[in-house]
Amino acid sequence: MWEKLANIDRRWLYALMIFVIALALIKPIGLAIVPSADTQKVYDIVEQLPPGSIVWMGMEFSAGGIPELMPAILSMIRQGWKDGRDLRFVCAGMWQMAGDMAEQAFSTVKAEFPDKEYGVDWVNIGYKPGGEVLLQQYQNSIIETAQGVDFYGNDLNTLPLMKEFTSLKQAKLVAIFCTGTPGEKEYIKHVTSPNNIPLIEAAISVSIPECMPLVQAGQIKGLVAGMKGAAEYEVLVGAPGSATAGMDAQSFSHALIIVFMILGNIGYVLTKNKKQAS
Amino acid sequence: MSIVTGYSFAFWVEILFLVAVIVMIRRARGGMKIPEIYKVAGLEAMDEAIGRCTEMGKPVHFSPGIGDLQNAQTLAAMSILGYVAKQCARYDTDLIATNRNVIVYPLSEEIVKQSFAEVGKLDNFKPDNVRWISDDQFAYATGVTGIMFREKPAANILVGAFWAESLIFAEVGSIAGAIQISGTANTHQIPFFVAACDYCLIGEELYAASAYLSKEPVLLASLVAQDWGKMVGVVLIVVGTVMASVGSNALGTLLSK
Amino acid sequence: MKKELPVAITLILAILYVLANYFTGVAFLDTAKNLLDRWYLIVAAWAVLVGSINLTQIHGRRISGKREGWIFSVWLLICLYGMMFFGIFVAKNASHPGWTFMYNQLIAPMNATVYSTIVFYIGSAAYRAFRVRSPEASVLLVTALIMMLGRVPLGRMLLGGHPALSQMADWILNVPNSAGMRGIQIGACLGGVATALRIALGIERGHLGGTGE
Amino acid sequence: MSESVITVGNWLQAFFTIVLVSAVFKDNPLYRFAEHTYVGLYAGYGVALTYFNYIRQNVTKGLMTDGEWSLLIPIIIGVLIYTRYIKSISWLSRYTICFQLGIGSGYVLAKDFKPFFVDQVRATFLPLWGSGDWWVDVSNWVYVIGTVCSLVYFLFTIQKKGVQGKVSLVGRYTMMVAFGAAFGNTVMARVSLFLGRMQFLLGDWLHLIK
Repeated sequence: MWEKLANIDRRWLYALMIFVIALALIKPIGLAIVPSADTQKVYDIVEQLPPGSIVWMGMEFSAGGIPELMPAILSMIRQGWKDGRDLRFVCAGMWQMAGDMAEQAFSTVKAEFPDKEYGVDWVNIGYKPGGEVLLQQYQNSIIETAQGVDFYGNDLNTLPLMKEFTSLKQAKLVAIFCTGTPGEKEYIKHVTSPNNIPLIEAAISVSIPECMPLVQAGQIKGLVAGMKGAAEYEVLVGAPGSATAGMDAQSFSHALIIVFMILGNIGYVLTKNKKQAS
Repeated sequence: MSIVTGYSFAFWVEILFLVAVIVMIRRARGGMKIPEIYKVAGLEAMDEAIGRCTEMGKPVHFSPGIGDLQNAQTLAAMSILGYVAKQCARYDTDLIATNRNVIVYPLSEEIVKQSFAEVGKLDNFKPDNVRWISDDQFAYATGVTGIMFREKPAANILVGAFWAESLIFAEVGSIAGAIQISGTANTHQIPFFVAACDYCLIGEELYAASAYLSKEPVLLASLVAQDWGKMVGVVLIVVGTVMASVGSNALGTLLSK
Repeated sequence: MKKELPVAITLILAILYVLANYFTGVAFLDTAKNLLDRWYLIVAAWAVLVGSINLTQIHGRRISGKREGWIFSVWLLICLYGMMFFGIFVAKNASHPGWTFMYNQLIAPMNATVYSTIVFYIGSAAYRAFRVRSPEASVLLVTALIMMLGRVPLGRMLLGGHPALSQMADWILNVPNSAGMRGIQIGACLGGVATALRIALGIERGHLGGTGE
Repeated sequence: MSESVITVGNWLQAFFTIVLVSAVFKDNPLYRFAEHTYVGLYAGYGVALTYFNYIRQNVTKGLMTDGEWSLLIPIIIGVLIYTRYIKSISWLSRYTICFQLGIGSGYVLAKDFKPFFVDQVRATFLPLWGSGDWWVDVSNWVYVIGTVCSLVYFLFTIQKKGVQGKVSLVGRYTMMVAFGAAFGNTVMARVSLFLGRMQFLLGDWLHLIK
């Protein structure tokens, strides 16, 4: 009997893992999520911007970063647009899928804010080749650097927002969403430190340890740390979404592994005692 | 001509260290007595694992990780491969060596072939057993998974630079019932090897392996120099910490010169 | 020509590379460094077919010997050469829609899926390995438990809203974990440097092999 | 992309996702099919991508347009690797390997020592008293002792007896704490990855979640 607990077929664990994760995604119960100081700072910074401010969004990631970063982007747009705060967003990126990511984010949130209009409330410049050199050039002229067109092929000169926003230096806030290099270090070096623009970031969990020194040094003003941070952000904005559901899945799967570890140890100890007794 | 700012201290200390290695190697060639080296459990088990494969008539699987030749761990893995190949050749056991990098693959083939030749068994060398699987990390992992499932090696030797695929290799190997010996200096992956393998060479033990296995005085001598390096590290830390505690950052400044 | 010259080349390149990285202000060394960095990649790029040739040899022999599963080998070679020729002669660049479809709908998701299967293996490894077998294994077990609980809302819930577990997890990660990893890192660095030196000096030379002589 | 292309793409993704995950339960012919597809496709993809980014660039831009003849040197060194298929001149392939080994070992010698030895040592210079916060002092003691002991653990030429044995035992335990912590900490990142795939299956493919 006890030997069994110490040697449960690993496939039970695997099957249960799929089951609990699917269940948590389909029917999230919303375990209490308490925002950490870093996420709260991101929320406060966005909250304190005067209505109508222009925010630069750097989409520095590819499809693999979606589960952890997309919820943070959605929350930020929602926060910027709710209660007539009317922040305006300009998105671009050094990563090839930057345009697709921005498109995915705005097409999702747009459904909740029918009066928001492309070209007036947001612009998606998309990916442009050139790496970190781009960040320098965007400060001289955005339209020239982007070779005149946005992600969809529209002439940038025809978009009202771009008439007002000609240089990256005019941004009131830079918000970036990163999975690696190029990412925060390039922005700090070329954009936010020289021009004294506040920088906030959402990063995947794996790169958090690397970001922490930059946060401590004040180079990053606020950090949404991985899926956990994204879930906290969703809670702050009052729109629980995939990260909140994801955190339930995280809790469940962690609990499942812990239960198996405990069962294994019970089995191990009892089997050992029995052997010693006999 | 000047040293890049912030690198002077590092440069001179490294030069001292390299000179120490060379001096020790020369003295070893001249017949100096080498102190006894402590037993590294994973290395002691290497022969046992290969022996088990021989008894069971099953192959050994060897992976040098996914790093390229700019990674010192790959270089260390190559010298361990030489030893494993020789043992396999001696006992007529098949050795499946899989690779990810297109430059590391011909190098591994060369080393395996050379080892078979050295023990006079070149005819037993099977070119099909040194394989390039894929340069994509996870395609490589699926390929190794397939080998574990279908060719059922009784020993799984994973030494070199590993990233996230480490746990796939080690768990699939454990499911296949292989004795597993792993080793890496990628600190983020050591925990998974420690948990999932029978033996794990931690960090520097990986580099000590070729010396330990070959018992060649020249290689053992360089371990002696490495020990001096670590002692210097310990002394620096102790002095630097005491100085920091009394409020002086002089040593820290020196190190960042 | 056969052995000594390659060893000499290895040593010269290594020395040049070290000097170019440590010293500044010499135009020749700067040029050399940039050139060598670039050449390293170009050399590897032109050797790229070695992998496909090996796959073709191994799977070709499986097919001609009609070995078990040879039909899979046929399929692998179709995929390999199909993708290669499609890329080079039809798509001609990485922005071709057919090419991006193959990447986004097949290769990238397969990569992500295999990567994600680690979640299962991390679970079964934890179950199997983290037992109170020895004091050492118990230490592993306890720290892993604290970490896993401290990282998710569950840990806070278990303590009735108190953040002790998550604080403990942060401390373990930043102090003992970081200290242990640093000790390993310092030792491994010395080992790596010494290994590189032996290779550069030609003391370890298994790679020179015996073929062709 | 048209609707039908997206649908085909989603079904292909779903198929391969399920099949590749199935291997964790048991090897099966479908997994074997997926494995060979993945390996085959990626090999072809890698060659074509290298062709786009290097081989074609080197020839059309580097050699023909810019007349940068020095490029011939790495090209020839790279191509020499193929001599390994011709027995009489196979020794020439050593030049490719030795070239890569030269730069590779040079890279380790030039780039590893400062960040992984000197900087790590320097970052351990932590004040052991007088910070004003007793908890910070305790943490610094733990940090310094942990680092020193795990370093001592790796001394190869001194037998682990007496004081040295005790010190390296402390080192060994510090490392075990480190491993347990790193292991537990990674679970979250790995679950996130699988969540991504599940969100695809349940959302984009089956439309069970938003």
